[in-house]
Amino acid sequence: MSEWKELADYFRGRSMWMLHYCTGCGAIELPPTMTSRWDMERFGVVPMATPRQADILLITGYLSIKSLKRVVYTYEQMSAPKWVLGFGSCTINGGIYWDSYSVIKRLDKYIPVDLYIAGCMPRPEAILDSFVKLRELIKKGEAKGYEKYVKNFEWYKANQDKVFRRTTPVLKKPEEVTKSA
Amino acid sequence: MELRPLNVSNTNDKYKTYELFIGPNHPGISGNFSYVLDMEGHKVANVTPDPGLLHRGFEKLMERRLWTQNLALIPRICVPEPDVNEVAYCMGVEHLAGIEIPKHAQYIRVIVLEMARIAAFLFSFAGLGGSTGLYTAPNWSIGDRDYILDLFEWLTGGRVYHIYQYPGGVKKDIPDGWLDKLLELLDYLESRLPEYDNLIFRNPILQKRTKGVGYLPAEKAIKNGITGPNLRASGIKWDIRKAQPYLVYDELNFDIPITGEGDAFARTLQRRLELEESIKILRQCANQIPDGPYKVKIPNPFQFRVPAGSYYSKVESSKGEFGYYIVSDGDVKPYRVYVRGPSYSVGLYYANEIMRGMRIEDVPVWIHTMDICPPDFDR
Amino acid sequence: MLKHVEKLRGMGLEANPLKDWEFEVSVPKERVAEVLSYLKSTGFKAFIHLACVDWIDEGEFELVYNLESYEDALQAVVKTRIPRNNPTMESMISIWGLCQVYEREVHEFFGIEFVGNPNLKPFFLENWMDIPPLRKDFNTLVYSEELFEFKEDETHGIKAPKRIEHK
Amino acid sequence: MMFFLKLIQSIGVGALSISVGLLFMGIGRKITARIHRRYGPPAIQNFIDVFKLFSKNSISHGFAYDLGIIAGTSALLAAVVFLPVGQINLFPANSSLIMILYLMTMAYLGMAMGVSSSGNPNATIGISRALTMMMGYKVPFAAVIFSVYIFARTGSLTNIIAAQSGGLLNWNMIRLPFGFIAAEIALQGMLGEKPFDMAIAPAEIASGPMVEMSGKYLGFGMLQHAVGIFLETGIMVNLFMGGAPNVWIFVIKQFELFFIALLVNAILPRFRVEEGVSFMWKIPLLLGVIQALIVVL
Amino acid sequence: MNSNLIWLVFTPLIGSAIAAILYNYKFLDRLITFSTFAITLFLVFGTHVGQTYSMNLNFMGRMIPLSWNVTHLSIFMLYISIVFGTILTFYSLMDRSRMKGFLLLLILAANNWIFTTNDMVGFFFAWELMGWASIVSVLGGRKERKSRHAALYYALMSIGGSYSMFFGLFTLWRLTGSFSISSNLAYLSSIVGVHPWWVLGIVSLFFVTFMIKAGIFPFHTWVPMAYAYAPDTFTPFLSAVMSKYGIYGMLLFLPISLMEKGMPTVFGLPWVNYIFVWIGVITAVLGTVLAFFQDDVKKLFAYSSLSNLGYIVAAISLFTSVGVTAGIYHAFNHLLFKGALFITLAAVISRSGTSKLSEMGGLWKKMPVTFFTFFIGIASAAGIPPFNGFGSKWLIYQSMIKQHLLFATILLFLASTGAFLYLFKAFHSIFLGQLSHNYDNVKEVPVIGQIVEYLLMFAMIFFGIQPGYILRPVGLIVKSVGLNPLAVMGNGYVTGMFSNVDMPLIGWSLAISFVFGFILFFISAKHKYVSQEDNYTAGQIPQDWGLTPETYQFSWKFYEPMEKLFAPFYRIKIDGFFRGLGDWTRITGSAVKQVFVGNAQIYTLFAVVGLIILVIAGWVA
Repeated sequence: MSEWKELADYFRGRSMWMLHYCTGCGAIELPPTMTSRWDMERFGVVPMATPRQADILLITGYLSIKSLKRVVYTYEQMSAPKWVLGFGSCTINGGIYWDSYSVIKRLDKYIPVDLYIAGCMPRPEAILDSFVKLRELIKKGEAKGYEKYVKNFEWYKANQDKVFRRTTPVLKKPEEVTKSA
Repeated sequence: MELRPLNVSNTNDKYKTYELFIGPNHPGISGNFSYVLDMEGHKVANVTPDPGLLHRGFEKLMERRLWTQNLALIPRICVPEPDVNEVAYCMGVEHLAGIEIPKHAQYIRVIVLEMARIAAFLFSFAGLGGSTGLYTAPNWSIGDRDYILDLFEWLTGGRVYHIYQYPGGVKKDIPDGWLDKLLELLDYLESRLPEYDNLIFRNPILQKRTKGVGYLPAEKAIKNGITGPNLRASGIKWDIRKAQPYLVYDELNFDIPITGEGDAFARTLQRRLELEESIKILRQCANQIPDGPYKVKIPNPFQFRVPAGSYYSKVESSKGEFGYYIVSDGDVKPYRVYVRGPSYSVGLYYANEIMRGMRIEDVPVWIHTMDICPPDFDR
Repeated sequence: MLKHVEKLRGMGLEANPLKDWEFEVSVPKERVAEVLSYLKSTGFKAFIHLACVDWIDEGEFELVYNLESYEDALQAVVKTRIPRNNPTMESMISIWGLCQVYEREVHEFFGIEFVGNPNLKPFFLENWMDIPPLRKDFNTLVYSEELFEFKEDETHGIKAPKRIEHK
Repeated sequence: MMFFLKLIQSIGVGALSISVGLLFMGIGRKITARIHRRYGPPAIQNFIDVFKLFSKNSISHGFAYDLGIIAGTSALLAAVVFLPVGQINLFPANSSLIMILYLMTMAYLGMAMGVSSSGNPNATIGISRALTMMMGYKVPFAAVIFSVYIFARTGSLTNIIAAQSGGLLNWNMIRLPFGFIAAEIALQGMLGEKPFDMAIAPAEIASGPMVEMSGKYLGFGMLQHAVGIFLETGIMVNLFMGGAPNVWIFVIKQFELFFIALLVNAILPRFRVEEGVSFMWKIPLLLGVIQALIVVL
Repeated sequence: MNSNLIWLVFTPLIGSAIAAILYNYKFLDRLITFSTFAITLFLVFGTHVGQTYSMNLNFMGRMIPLSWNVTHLSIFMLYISIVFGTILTFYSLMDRSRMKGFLLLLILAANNWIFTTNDMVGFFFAWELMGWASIVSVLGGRKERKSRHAALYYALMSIGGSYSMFFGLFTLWRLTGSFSISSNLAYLSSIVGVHPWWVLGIVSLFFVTFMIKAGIFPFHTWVPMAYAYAPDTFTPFLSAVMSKYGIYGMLLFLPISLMEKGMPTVFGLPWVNYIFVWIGVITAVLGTVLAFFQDDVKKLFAYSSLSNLGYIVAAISLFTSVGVTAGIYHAFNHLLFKGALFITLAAVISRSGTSKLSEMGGLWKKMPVTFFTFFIGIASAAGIPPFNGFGSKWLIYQSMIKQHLLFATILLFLASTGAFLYLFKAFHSIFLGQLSHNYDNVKEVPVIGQIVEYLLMFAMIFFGIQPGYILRPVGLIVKSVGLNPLAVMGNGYVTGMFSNVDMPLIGWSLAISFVFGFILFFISAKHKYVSQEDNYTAGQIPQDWGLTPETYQFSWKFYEPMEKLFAPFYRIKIDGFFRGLGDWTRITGSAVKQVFVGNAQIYTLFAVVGLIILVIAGWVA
């Protein structure tokens, strides 16, 4: 049985279908990665149209709250095994939008991220490198974000709900806030 | 959670219309943006744009940063063509602060702007190719765009976000040999143009798919605040570079081609013709660029106070008029910056009108030929 | 251009040229529609943008309408001020249908009511409950600290959610 | 005994059709990549993809969905055993061309049933387009079938191959040139290559019928496409290129046809659906009718 | 012994009388209808080819000889119609629609009479009885107003047909002095070489009647109205059985070969036959094209019936051995699959309460047996092997290609592909897609209905893979009209002109590949079932947009791009004349309605008018 798993993991690593969801400005580096200059199809990575078909969810940069809600929905529509690549520094700590009221700061509080690509924005080489790294992680059986999500679903859900389902204003007393700034 | 009422079209029969979501996670949309279409059969009955998926609160963040700190922030407003943001912002700041920048720097700015324009045009060909299924077009044009990005990298150190402009000039001078390389690249691009013509513009099926799609008459274009190549494709001869010249555009010799049919094909052709003009401008710049300083000295950023006042500075980008309305109260930070993106009126308002009755096939073609760039209205 | 400025001055308005092709005119709130229709009739057919500035110290919002004339290659900036404690404004959608989206945005970010605009539903923001974010008294840093807890420093491991008490 | 022999042979033909189809798809990706000025994936990429898909979890919208998707592949596999493949001709008495075409319709029906039971309008628009396009290419192909039936005085592929024996000049490709061109254009539509791939247009309807397919369902879809390529090019080889003395030559002939389809695919965008159909009803149908008239008169 | 032919007619009449008395006891009424059908079926078992019977009837002082004669064709038709009728009445035991049993039994009496009679008077009376009984049956539809219009229009067309037949019959009687069909046909055959135009004229008078009954172009206009607004359980009978009366009539007259002398031929066919082939082809294409855009499911299938009858007419008009075999075979197949489809439609409509395609969807979850019956039905109708529709379609193509009828063949292919399109449209809109919450409480049909559905499924598969059971009797018919029957080798083969098809082999091949498909399906990674709301919405959360299943279901204007394609078709307003006629009927009808209120009166009025016309015709004679 484990041989089967290994074999399956080998094939998964060689054929990673990516969901081309332009969540942020990093999406501008994806067309060069996909097309003739860098050609990620060499690695078996193909852009897919819908979450149903995809293995990788590439979060290409910052996520506004509105976007995050859709990303979480999309992520839950993908079927396991699935992986998330956090792309660019915005997914790590909010990047240049660290003080924005609209952009989330840490992606892995809301969905499990298997691999981060640092940089603003990462070059196509970095993206390709991340695919190779992810392949290795899959082969080693270390990229198990989707299992983590199932196991810690409540934690993730609580974090998500805190952002999505507010029923009271975040800043209760605007006067005080103004003074402290 | 707020429940939006369903937009049922004039048929008032919920069985006859159905919802189709174009975006955010859809190959047919450019960027993270969404149109919710009420469809009747294969035709669109009603459109609800759903922006804000890329909203970052730029205008708020800029009020919190120093005048020069903002330079790192603003390129991210329009991703396919970030340099127009930098130039427009710097021009606005310079106008308010009364700084006159040297000729050399002005030429460099024009070179950067025109290169960015070519890159954006190549990107828009890719969009058209992708939306009609001609996948050779994106592969070629984005591949060629990358040569421009290489030159940018050499010049500025960044492939996409250059952060190269600075109030008072540019950050550093042109490296040795860069201009020769630029001329070489222009020759290469020119040699590629016939191939694009054969692949895209002389392709009978592509002509069939784009001719007559999203017809935009001139009065409607003006009324709906449409600018740039889309306006010119409707037959209005309006280009800020000619009409209200900034930088050194009045010293350069170039034409404004007008196609005038106002449909999707004309809009693409318009970009193709303007691409040639941009190559012409770049050649002139590379040959005429005078020697001199590349910047004037400005004070320490922490001391850099811009006199109180307000100014609307605008730049002709590949998508239309890109403007920054900058208000200063004499502090080290801007008091208010308003960004006017060219896609705003097209993507959020005019879409409602034009998409009604449009076939679903034509929707992505329309989106891509209008070159709607969601980040510039989400900000 | 000067003839426009003269004409506007003749209407009893404060108008002054800014640049070769640009002039600004300050209009009281009630006369905005009149001035805009006048300008539209004299060639300023393109509506470029509507911006809002929050002058918190003066207790006023400033609305900036920006128009362009393609025939004469001119730009007109029409400014008006409305009180901050009762921010209502007449909607301009009868002059430019386009104003609908601009006004909707200003309504969302500044909380200005536009009388006559049929659709002022949330636009860019979803489920927003605090004061409109582009007002000067909205503090984005505190807001994001409260909501996103980005300062806590934990490793990639999963930890129990931290409770945040609103002060 | 006979039954088991035929059964094993049929499984062999089925396996051959799947492997050849997947290999063609892989080589096709490579060739397309070269036209795009790319390097392209390895030629066996599609095998990897299919294995991965079958090892991936998936979602389903109910048994109609399962049944439809399985029927899509199975019916094509059931049809492929009746196709003479080189020297392998399992049921020589039973290779009626129209029967094979109608059996293929079962596959379309199954696939269409599966994907539209998911209830996604994107998929349904795709199906609506695919069926409309089917009406486009079936009609010129009918004209071609007419000419071949009259010309060869038989409707069995076995006999049609036999009638073309004796060198290149006896091939229907040479004898019925207009019919061949018409069938070639119809083949482009049957294979679902551009400019007739409006059914799966990703930019418009998010890859159409495939929109809800995940994991093994997509794997079945891929197998169906592979068998479809084999079957459709195989019919063309038997109809116009005189079949083949052995499997290798058969596959090479199939690849020639597929290669032409690929080249056309790479340089053309897709039609609107009614434009595609009216194109089919103009040029190929005209050619087919001219051919039929030549044969009849 | 031979008198059982009389009983074939009288048993249903007696049953009808009893049913009419028990009209108010719904279940008893239906039970009697069913048992009468069953008894009649039993009587048919006792009938054999060559049976004859004759008697004289005293009518207004004139002795009218009535005679019966059982041929291969009539016994074939008797069997298929009565077996189907029995199944249908069994199904309608549980039905709540307003079909009237006594009328159906009247039609049954007429049915048996038409198929067995050998005299024209009997034929005419039976035809009239059948016509009027069916017209009144149509009146009981779900939408009263529309049914009334449909019935009026149908009645008008029927009256036209009756005149035509009456004049033909009368002319023949004047010529020969005999009412016997067989001797009259023999007479016509003998003089066709001498007076071809006379013969043609007389035959065409009859053909108009038959074409009206079968709904052949240009007399097809009543079909969609009557089928759509008839009671749901009557439509199967209307479509499956009653349309075949026209085909039966045509088959009676076709053996009068017009090829003999002096007649020009086209492609080796007498030009009259050639014209009829084209009429068939036009009907087939027209039915298909009109069916694309229907939203009323019964109308859609009405046009589908039209299209199939076009096939049959085109095939039998060739009058070659393959053509006639294919035609009769297709008539049987059409009876089976269209009967099955209309029965499932009756089930769906009675459960969902609507016949609009755009308002249904996703019903497979609620009605799985009906779903499978419908699936096999459309697979048969689309001619997919190994189901029963394939063999006959395949033979029809071959017979057409054999005659080198290029354009007709291409058009038939077009109609066949088009059939697949509209069938799938109906399939999708009813059973697939999103299930509206309105139908959350819909249940499968009761056990009786399910039994019938299983039976029909079995029949469609059985006659698909064992076509020999039908092709043999069809071969006898073909032989009896003087053509060479098609060779039938075993029960599983369909022997065509260009190639053979082994249907069980196809069945095996499909079954085995399905087994492999299922094995692959179950050994590969697991799947989970999700609700229909969990669907790709491009990342948008559907609840935020107030999405409900019916607003995520695409079935309205399903083939919209084709409207553009077929725009030239619609410019030819062939239906305009008939639509005008229909309007005129409606106006007259409403004028009449002001005098006579109610259904029965209108029927009486038309009966009286028809009778008066008949009497006047008698005086003139």
